[in-house]
Amino acid sequence: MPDKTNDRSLESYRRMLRIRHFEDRAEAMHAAGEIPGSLHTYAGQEASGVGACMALRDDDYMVGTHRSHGHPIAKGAALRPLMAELLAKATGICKGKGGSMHLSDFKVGSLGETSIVGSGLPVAVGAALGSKLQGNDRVSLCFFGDGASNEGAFHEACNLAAVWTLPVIFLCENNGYAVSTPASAMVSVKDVAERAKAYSMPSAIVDGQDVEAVFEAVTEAVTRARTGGGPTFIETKTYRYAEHAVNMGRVLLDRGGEVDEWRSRDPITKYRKRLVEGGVAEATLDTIETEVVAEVEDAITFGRESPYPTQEEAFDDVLSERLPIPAFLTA
Amino acid sequence: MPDKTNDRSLESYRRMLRIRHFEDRAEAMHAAGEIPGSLHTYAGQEASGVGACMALRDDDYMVGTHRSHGHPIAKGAALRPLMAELLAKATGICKGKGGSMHLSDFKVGSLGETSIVGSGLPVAVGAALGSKLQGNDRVSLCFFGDGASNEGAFHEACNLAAVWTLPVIFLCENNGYAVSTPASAMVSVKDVAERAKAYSMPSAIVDGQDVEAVFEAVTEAVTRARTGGGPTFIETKTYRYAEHAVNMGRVLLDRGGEVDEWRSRDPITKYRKRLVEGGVAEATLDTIETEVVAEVEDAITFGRESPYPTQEEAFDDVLSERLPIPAFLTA
Amino acid sequence: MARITFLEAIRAAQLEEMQRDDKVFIMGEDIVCNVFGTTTDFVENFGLERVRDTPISENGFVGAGAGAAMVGMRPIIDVTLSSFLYPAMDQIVSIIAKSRYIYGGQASLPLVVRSCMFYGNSNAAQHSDRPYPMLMGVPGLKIIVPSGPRDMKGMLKAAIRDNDPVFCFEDATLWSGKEEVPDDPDFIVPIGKAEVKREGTDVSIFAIGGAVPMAMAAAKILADDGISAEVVDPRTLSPLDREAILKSARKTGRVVAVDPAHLTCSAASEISAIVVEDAFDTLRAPIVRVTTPDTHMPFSPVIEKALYPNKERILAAVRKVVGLPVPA
Amino acid sequence: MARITFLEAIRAAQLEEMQRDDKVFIMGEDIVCNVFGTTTDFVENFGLERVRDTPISENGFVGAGAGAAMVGMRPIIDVTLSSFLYPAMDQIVSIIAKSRYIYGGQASLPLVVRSCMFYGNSNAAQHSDRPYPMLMGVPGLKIIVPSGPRDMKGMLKAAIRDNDPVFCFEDATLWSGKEEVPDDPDFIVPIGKAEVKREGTDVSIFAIGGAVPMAMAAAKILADDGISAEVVDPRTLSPLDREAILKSARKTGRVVAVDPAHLTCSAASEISAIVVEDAFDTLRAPIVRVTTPDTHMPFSPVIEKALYPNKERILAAVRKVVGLPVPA
Ligand SMILES: Cc1ncc(C[n+]2csc(CCOP(=O)(O)OP(=O)(O)O)c2C)c(N)n1
Ligand SMILES: Cc1ncc(C[n+]2csc(CCOP(=O)(O)OP(=O)(O)O)c2C)c(N)n1
Ligand SMILES: [Mg+2]
Ligand SMILES: [Mg+2]
Repeated sequence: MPDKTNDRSLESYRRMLRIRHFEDRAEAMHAAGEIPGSLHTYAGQEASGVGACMALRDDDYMVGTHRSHGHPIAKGAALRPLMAELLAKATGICKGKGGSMHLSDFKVGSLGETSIVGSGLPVAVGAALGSKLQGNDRVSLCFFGDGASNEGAFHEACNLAAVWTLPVIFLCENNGYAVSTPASAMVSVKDVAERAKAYSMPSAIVDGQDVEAVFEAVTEAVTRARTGGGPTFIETKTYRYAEHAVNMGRVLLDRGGEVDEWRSRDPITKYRKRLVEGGVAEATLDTIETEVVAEVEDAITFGRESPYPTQEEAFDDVLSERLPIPAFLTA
Repeated sequence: MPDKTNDRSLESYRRMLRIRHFEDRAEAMHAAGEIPGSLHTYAGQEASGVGACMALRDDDYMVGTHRSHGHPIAKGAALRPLMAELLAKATGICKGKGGSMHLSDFKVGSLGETSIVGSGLPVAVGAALGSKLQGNDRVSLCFFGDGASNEGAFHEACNLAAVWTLPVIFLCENNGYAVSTPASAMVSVKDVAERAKAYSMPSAIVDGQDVEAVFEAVTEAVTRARTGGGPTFIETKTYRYAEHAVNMGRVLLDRGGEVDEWRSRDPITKYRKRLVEGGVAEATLDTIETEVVAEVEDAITFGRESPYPTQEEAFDDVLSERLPIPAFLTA
Repeated sequence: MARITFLEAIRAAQLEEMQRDDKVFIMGEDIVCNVFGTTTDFVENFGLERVRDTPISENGFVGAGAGAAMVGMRPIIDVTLSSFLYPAMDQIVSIIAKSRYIYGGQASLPLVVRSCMFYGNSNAAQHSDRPYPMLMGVPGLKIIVPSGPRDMKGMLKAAIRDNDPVFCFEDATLWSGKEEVPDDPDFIVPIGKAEVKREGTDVSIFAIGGAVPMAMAAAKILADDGISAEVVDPRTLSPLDREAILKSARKTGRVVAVDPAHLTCSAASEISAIVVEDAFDTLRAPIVRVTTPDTHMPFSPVIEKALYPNKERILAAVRKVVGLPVPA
Repeated sequence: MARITFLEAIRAAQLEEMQRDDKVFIMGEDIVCNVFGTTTDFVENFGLERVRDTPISENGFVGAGAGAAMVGMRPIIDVTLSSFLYPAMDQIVSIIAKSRYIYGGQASLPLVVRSCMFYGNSNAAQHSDRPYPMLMGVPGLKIIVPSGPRDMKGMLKAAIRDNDPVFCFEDATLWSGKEEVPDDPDFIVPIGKAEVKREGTDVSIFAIGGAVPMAMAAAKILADDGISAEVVDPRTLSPLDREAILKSARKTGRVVAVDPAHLTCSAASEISAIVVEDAFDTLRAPIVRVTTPDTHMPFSPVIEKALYPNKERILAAVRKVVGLPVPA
């Protein structure tokens, strides 16, 4: 393994681990009542997010979904502001106003995880249009789910990107379900990637549990996009281990042995094995894990010690100037 | 030609002529200031509408667009209420409340010509769902344009029809343009019918100037739909001779020799030739034309002699009971 | 009579109407798995044709509901949360509201769109909408916002039987509240009629949805202070029961309008405008609106909760209009 | 100074701002062919990248405008007619209005959505909307409704320079009206400021968009009758200039609010509610709203025209609030 690849491999491993540990802790904190609202975990899908984002430059754009923890971490976001956000603190990446469904770090090109299904797709296309109009070579990648591919916004975004030859990568994370409904019942094609044909768009289907495979497919798409070749559609076949969101036991379908089967192909375990087989020392990987655990704990401490937003901050960021505070709150 | 076919042929010819004469007169009346509002003519596309509707039963459903004159006539609507509608009269098919973009005769299964691009597609799917739930075998056909295939509503409707195996025929009338923009610039596939693949839907591309070809393709789709085989996508390649709508000279692009070329394949002239070659007497066809002309003139007279709606009628049909008339109108 | 929750009332209304009329069916995202508990045992009772999961295609399936209604069905369309109505807005305004009119009465759209207003739960701006005022200015729609299990059941049943499109906004803050609700399968609460939930003489509090219990609680406290507050629940926001609103306003001469929606162009604004237009002569004080201010709903619970109407704000508003000092 | 039409004012504003700032671009359906005349010679001046035809995908290209704005562009998004905003409502409410907030200020959305209100022309219910009140209750959006060429140019330029999303509703009944408009490329009419279009002492007429010239004409006639009417054009509907509204209402004590939108939850309702809430003590008469009633717009011109506000209805409303007999 050449050095560059090795760096990338270790960084991929680190980012996947970051997501996993970050979410494991977040789930526990949610169960303990420390984190309010809903929580949609990404566990099982880490290779998809990380493989894709590792193929992007730091200044490339990325847009995501309600399942919002994995994407910004994959894009390189620092953990402290993300954890502080989950804890609803003023130091959160969204100042405590976005929460679990909206972790987005604009500094690393993470332009918004939006919780209205499908709504990120036009935004990603617009960011790519911005690149084109500004004459730079930044590309724009949009994550979305199998369920989202049934929204009108998906269709309009794909067609726009295609007719305008925009540098967009449509990355469909097909985890087999939208809340309780299987993709097989709701999406009228076997592979969502079939839909690329409706836009004359090149497409690829990759094993979403294999971070290298995702990286390679996205790298090809990025090259195409950066050199004026227009959009690409990539479908990663992946899986979420947990229910749709925490406390949605009612819709935790009996997925039979499916969960176990997917767990046996866990992207992190698999990749660790591969790295070790490729000659990376176990100790190196252990060190990374130790560092990640420390990083997550540090983020938790930071979040816990941070202040909550003040009531006035509810009136900030509606427009570019703070709104007047209503009398009933100042009395 | 067997008798049945012959009946159908003559009826096809009659309906195409009805549309042509109806619109020629309507255009003149609009120019003379007799018809208010906008007017989107269907001239050039008659074979598409008539071929499709002749494949339907009277009790099948049909939904259309802003280019609304051709479809209901093709489906068998009487001309008097249609012309009275254009003339904004109380005897109009929509009581003078819909106008040129909304000629729809529910009696013949014409369930609405809707002028918001793409908005008829979900409605047609819903009508088909109604058939399925009621256990009858009525099918539902939806006309829409090349431009409409870029709306999110199109995508959602197609997927719904596919996953629910509904008796729907998606009939895309590709006339090459959406107002001023060519389909080649705005639709990201060469043939709109390519998009059927995104829904695992069988599809066909037919010469929209050939009423028999359209009839055959739609007949196959109707059989599939009626027997539980689900939706079909049909694209008719057709052309509108006129500008997008009357008085839109500004957007009458220089379409070069295109118009002449298409006129040379005029669906009515072509079909007349074919019928004559097939043994139909010229006199028979002349009689039909004379009858159609008389029918159109009768409709005009009816419309002209009909009363306008009263002011109170503006408050009818908002809900199933008439709204109270505001004081400023009763004073 | 049985003491049931708001959610159970929804289920009961749907169940009874689906049993009564086989033209009624229900569709929406994750209906089959019964996320909120309003379709418990429905699949067993009615099968997967009439209890229908949809893809995530709000515009598509709301429009399909319209089409099905036009051919004689009576769909209940469940749009899980009110924030998901926006993708369907075109079918709502252009098709559902306008089809009967634009086709001169040829089309009938007997359908119900149910949608829950899920706010106050740290679900942030994209999931916390209360958008009924948006639809109040759209002719052709009826809009109901029931404030308790009894009205919920009776009005939803009325909505399902109604021949016009009815939007039913369900305030999730009321979900677990219980009330005695008639079992009579023909128990109906008519659409278009406000209800005086408590009689009073000094001030009229018009309250909507989740604000009704707050207004009732405030009225109780005010009674101890010697202020007789009338609490009126419009229940139907479109068409508004103007007569009932004006009657109460004329009786008390003082009005407070409480509305969980945003201030501007709210139902509270409309009620205020109606009163000052048609009951000015009897009006003795400014009309005070108690609403959610025009900001988005933040995730952080420490700053979200105080934004909505609450009992204290209602008390302050009443004290203001009756001329009592408002404690700081 | 040049005497130009409303449409020419739109063109001039766009032209000047696109010349000034290469981050500004325009997109929409049939922009290149210049249907209404607001982009004459734009392709020649700016090329097809910055003057961009879109597919018929309102939600898609409105959202693409949002994305482009987030990465530093300043799009002008032309949504031909206001009735075509509904398909884009999800991107408008969930993305454009909420992104700055939900991401804690990380996102900036300096964009303009222009949309024409094309009513009174026999284009029937699906093409005649005036839906600005729908958006007035959505925090995070600015809304302008200019009433003449001068304001149109000055406010559109202000909108393009604004760092927040601005919705510009253009009343097509004003299209051909002419006015002297400054040529100065830095002529700006600030967003958020109402204008007293005519001073008066007896009654305040608040008028919006196409209603402003009617209100001016009415005021002239009223002057002959000895009634001094003040005409106030809010111009910006979000945020409303509360101070200016209250100032005029307090001065005259009598208010008529004229609004081409439907009655219920209209801007007129909001103005009325503001006045009765905060200027009650000076109010001497009911506040009368002159709006379009809550019915759809019919195609037939013989019944469409009378539904909108007009001079006669304004005169009748003023006579009512000043206590003169209203002629039958
Ligand atoms: C417009 C809209 N409709 C419905 C929802 C509720 N909802 C949230 S996530 C979700 C499922 C999304 O499925 P998919 O796109 O496959 O993403 P996944 O959750 O599997 O990652 C649904 C229906 C929503 N947030 N937005
Ligand atoms: C949602 C919406 N957007 C835009 C328009 C304006 N408009 C009317 S017809 C039309 C073009 C439609 O093109 P196509 O679907 O190809 O139908 P055609 O006119 O060619 O029959 C447009 C853009 C509209 N009516 N509705
Ligand atoms: Mg999924
Ligand atoms: Mg076309």
